[in-house]
Amino acid sequence: MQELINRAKELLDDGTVARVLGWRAGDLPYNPEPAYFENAESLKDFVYNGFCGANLSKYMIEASKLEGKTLVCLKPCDTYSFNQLIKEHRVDREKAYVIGVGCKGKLDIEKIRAQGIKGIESIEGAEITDEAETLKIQTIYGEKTCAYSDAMLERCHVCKGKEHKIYDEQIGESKETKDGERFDEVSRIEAMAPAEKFAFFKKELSKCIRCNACRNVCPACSCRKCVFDSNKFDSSQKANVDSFEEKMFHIIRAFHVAGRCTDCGECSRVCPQGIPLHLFNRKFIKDIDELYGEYQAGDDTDSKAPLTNYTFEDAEPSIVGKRG
Amino acid sequence: MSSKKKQAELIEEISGVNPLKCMKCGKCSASCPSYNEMDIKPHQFVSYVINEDVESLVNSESLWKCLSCFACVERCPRDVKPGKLIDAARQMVVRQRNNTYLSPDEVPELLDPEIPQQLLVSAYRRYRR
Amino acid sequence: MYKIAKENLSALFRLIADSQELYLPVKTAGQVNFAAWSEEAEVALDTLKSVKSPKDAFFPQSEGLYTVRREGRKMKVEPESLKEQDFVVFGMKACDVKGLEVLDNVFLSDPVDTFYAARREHGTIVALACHEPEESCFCKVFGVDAANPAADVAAWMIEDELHWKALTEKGEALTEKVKELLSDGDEAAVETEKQSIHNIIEKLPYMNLSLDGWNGGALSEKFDDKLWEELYKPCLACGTCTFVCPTCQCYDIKDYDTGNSVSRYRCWDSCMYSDFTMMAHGNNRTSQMQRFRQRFMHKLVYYPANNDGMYSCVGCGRCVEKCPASLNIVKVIKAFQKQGGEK
Amino acid sequence: MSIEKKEFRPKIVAFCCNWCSYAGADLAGSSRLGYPADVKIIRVPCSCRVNPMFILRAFEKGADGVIMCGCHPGDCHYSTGNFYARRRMTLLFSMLDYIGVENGRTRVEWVSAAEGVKFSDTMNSFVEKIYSLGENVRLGDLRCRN
Amino acid sequence: MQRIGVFVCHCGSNIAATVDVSKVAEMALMEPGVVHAEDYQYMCSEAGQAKIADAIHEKKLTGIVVCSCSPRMHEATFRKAAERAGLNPYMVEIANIREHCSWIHKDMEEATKKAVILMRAAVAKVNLNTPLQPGESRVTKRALIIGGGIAGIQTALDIADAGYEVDIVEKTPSIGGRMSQLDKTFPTLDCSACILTPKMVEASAHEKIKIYTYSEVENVSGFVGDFTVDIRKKARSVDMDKCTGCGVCQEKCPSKKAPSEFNRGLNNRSAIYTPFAQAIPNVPVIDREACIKFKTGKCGICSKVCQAGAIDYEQKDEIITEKYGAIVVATGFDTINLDKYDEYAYSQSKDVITSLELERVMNAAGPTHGHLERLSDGKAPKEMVFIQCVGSRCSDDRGKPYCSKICCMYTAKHAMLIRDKYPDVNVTVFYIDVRTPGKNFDEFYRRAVEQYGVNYIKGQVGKVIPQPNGKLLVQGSDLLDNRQILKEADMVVLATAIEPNPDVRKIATMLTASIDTNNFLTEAHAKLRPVESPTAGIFLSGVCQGPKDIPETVAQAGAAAVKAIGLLAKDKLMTNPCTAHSDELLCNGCSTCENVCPYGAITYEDKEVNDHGIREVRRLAVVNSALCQGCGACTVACPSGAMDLQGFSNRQIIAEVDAICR
Repeated sequence: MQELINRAKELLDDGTVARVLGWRAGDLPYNPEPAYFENAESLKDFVYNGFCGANLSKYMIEASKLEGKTLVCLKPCDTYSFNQLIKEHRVDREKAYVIGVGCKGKLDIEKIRAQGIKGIESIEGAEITDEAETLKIQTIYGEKTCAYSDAMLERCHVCKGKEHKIYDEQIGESKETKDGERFDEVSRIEAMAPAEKFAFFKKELSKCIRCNACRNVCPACSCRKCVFDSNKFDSSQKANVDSFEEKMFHIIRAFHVAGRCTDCGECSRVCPQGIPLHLFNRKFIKDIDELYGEYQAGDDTDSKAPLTNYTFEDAEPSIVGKRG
Repeated sequence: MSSKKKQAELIEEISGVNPLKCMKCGKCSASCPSYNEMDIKPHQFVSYVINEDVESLVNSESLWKCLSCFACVERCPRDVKPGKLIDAARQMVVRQRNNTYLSPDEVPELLDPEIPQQLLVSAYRRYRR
Repeated sequence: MYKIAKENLSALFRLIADSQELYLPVKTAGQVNFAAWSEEAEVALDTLKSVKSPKDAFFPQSEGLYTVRREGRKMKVEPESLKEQDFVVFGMKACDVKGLEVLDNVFLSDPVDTFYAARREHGTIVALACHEPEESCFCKVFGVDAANPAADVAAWMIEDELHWKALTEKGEALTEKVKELLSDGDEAAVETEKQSIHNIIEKLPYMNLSLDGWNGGALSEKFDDKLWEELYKPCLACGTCTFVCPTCQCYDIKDYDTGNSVSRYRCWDSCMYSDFTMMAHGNNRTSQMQRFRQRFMHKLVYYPANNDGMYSCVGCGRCVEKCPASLNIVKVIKAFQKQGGEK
Repeated sequence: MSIEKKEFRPKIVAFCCNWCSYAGADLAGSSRLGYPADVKIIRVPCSCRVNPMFILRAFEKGADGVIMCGCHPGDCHYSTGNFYARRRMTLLFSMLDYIGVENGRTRVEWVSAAEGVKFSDTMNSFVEKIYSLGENVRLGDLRCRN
Repeated sequence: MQRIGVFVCHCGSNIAATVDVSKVAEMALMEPGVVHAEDYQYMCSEAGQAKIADAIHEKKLTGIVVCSCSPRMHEATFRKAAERAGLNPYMVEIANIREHCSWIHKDMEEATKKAVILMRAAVAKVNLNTPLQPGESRVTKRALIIGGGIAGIQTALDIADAGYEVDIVEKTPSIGGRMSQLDKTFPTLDCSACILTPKMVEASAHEKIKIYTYSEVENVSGFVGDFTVDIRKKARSVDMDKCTGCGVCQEKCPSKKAPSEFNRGLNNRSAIYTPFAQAIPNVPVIDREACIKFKTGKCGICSKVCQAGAIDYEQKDEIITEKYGAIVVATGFDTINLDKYDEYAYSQSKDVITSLELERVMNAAGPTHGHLERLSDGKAPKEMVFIQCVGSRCSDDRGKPYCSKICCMYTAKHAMLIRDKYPDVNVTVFYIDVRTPGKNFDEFYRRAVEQYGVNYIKGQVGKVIPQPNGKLLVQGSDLLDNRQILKEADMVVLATAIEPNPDVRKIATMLTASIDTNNFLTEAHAKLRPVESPTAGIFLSGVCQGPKDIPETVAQAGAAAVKAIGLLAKDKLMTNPCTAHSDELLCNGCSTCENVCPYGAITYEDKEVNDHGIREVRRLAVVNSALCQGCGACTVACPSGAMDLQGFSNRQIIAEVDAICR
């Protein structure tokens, strides 16, 4: 982290960048917030640790409008989103100085809480340079421990890899955290009977409070005004009525980002109700891979997206019933 | 449904051929090595099936004269495959004869140097699946 | 003072639910929220904070107001009926109860919101003291005593027994109804529990949060502060903070065309949303900074200005836990405090 | 809940492209090839005009089945429209199937202007399927039931 | 709020017999916005239209719903009627209660119910209709003809004679096409060159016609009336202005081993060549693949012998960009590849030839100087066999499913000519059917049989077996005699199926003209618009649209010309107003819509917008409404809903959905 701060200072000092987009230490051990730093002095609050899960690429939409370059810290998975935003002309590559930062898996405070750990005062082992496999957590109810990997976000267990897809320079080592297959859960649901599938999603989606956090955090949901906020489709409902609205919203949202979603997992990370929203996006990714050939959004900035492409021999929609 | 119609449909089912696709070009008869031995010529097979006269086809010389060389099948421009039709008629007879199929192990014993090479090749083609 | 053994709680719930609706913390797909009790429901009384606050029980996230039907070429308006049955909300925390006080000030003052009033009238609250408060809690800062919930019935979970004390007439009535299941409680044990809770509260990290300078009179000083320009930046403009908050009371009114009729309903709105208070001429808050500022100014300045200095934050800490960008009211207060210190 | 049992008459929306399928439906009409009156056709310029929002909207408002018809792939009046539509619908239907909505409620069929028979056959078989599935309870909005 | 009038047509009894039309009208009055409803016997009649006009005036209608037959039938009629009455034509919607209702349902109650719902959907849509104005686009008064065969030449001449400029782009070094390769033409047996050459000369001399030979269309953009076309003029290596066409270069060229395309590879030509003597332009090209100078750098003989100094080895391909108002496709045909028909021994014997090759053999300028001889040994044949339908009428993947149409006639022609010139040669034709619908066609065929003694045998040939003695054993069957035939022949001629020029797929893609499964260009309507492509401004001439003979080709060429002239004669075109439109305040500038637009109608511009007080420069999608054809692909691709289609807007379609589902 110190290396990152030093480099940021250098780049601020020599005028290469006008600001740094990173994370500011929070007032609790686990709540750093995305923040801009405009001078060397302010960087004293800069932090980069296991709780810096936020994908900063979406902030670059606004940062691209500012004067001068913005240094942005992107984890390997964030770089896919950044590429995708370049492809869609939503960020300006020239306005960004990308530092690919290392990552050893990001932590999910909810997973720590789920283990009954509460009253947290401090957490040791979340530092990015730490080799620690275990988090030591001091609470008002005594000291607790938690394996690092047990506290990791779901997305890190199916990590796309350590490679930064785009960067100006790289700082820090990354660690292999993948220990699961990302389509396993989707396959499990696919194998369910229709009634069971329906019950599963009904239960999950009935929790939705329409807070729009999933949409607002999503780097693919970069619309200035979402269709669900405009009256273009006469769809501007924002009530949760536990009947249709949530399904409509989540299906359409997943559809709108289909072929554009890089599977960065932010939607699931931010959902206050812990709805596994990535299951929608991954279903589309899995279908696209299976039907139209493997495609990873954000791998590059110029490939044709699956939904703006076609072949004469594409599968017919009836394949859905035939696959079983 | 009359038994005649049933038989004709059975032929179509076994052979997988739609006899109505035939445009009566005669290329099958032109290709057939057994043409002169046959009483019903390959291009006529189709009309026998269409006219639901499978009986005559079954009782014909042609039924056993066809070598299953499949020249007609290969060359038929309309995908009608008269060879498959006659083969289907033959299968019908075989099925009626109480499932007396030839098992593969019995084949070597039955081989006879006199058997025309073409028949052997045809047999392999016929039974390759 | 009564008590009931933990293993008899289901019998208690069954008994209450026999005659009225019962809402309590229920775990669904891994998350705890207030929901109607049923035999199958996984009741989660141990959970300190439900994701959404229980204000839902009195001010639902969406509720019908009236329905308009066409009869030939005429219109017929059918108003939604008000709540007529009694119901019990079980397991609210002191902060949530205080949150209702904030809502009362809004909805029960003139003009009275009849939907809300009817629910308040028919609702009986059994509040549970917070056995183990957590680091995100700061209710004490707003004068809430987590050990002493001020509801119809106050309850304490002490080891394997729930202690029960009716505080109001409604509470007494409910107690009467379920008396058969209750036995005499242990005042001393409750006092010990309260003391232990107070001890924990003193150790919480936010205990020393100072509200100096935040009051109804601070309007222009705070409104014009440059600090907002910095603070709002990580905000995603989602509605998480408002929708989990026990005191947020803004709603939107919308129409839903069912094909056969038009239902007018209201649903929670969030000041973080771009269409918040959208009017025919447009919106008077055009930037996210303005909307962000609105939320905190409302809680800490505008509301106190209109309600005798009462803040519309109760320190439940839900926003601290749930904000996707790790922003929250505490950080805002601290940022101003720090700036004040540096000046 | 009222217990009175009404005969189930499904609501079926058919999106037909102007150039092929709508004309195919016209041909079915002029050839007097019947299909159940439960089917109502909406004319769109091309199958690629059919937004998934329309399909979900139909279900929301109480449709029991939605079918989309377009020109055969390769014959699109706009040359490529139905190729995009094909991918969109495949993914959408797959998603609906994934969340447990009966797959038979959605269908895409390519019907040319000359295929009046196919149009009527398609509608007959689709309606039959919807009858066998019964009322759409999984996707409809409860508010639309009264 | 609209003021909508609903007009329910009885269509005699076509609708009224199954739909209670007065009930539909009565129910219409219940719908929001409807201020007038009536039913009438024939809404499309003059009296019916007058009723609409009266109601527009009296009730001050702003929108019209006609419940009648398919909009494909009378939408235009009612729109015009509304327009005459002063209403914007796009405020009219049709509820199709005939084809989609009365004609397919029997039960009156059920059909009436459905008609009411269809009416409601149309009313719901009209409530959201807005008046639309067609745009105007100008017409470039020049036509492009792709292909310089007889079809292209005839179309060019007809258009040019009407006074418009025409450019012909021809891929080969000379115009003339397939017809220039033919020896005689049926059924009159005229010499093909004698009737074609004057046309070629006329075209080349015409002041309005410009010919680009050895050139190809590289790129097409734009739309009806205003196409922009890039033409690649391939390097000829000969300066067309200097060359006198003396031919010395071709004589002296030492490289004479390149197969002659014109003679179907039956003999060779020099590396610098004109395809045939009457070529237009009479300027040779250097085949750089075959030229020694280009291959080794040494030689340069042609340059030395050229008195005019026309040889230019440095010449490069040149791209010419030109504007056109109309484009005529006349890309013609080729014979199919016979690799898959090994039973006819085409690849095994030089004496098995295609009919087109026989044309060259019979031609005085051909490889045998017009003598009928075997290409293997030069001997005169005694027995000739013609096999019909080689690759035509095939339902498998070896051939073509269609009838090539011209083979029966040209085979009769060949048989006749051979019997006439070489009476001692026996000619046998194996046929499946002899198809001779055409003026004097059957008479022509009968002459071959009756007068010239050509032996016609009904029955396809199964196999042609080359014999060790050089003869060809033809195994066929005579279906009428029910006997198999084994016939020794000296030459076998295959009536090979024809297929559209393989380049046509590429060209069709550039033009966004649709193409069928056999690569024939699709006409806008099989019966009523046979020479127009569904893509506006593209016309079809000759075999690119379907098999045809010369007279038919010339007739269609003229028809295509007339259609093109009809377009060029206009100064301005009205454009379809039902085009896509982007809402500037919602557009993200993400380019998704651009990626799915088949017409290249969407571009991006940096524009300043005022978004509720926020002024900023944004990258925004801009639709060129003249290019947009209104398919709507972009509207669905657009995630924010910024892109919408006028006349079929999101809200309109949703209103229809709602109306149907309620």
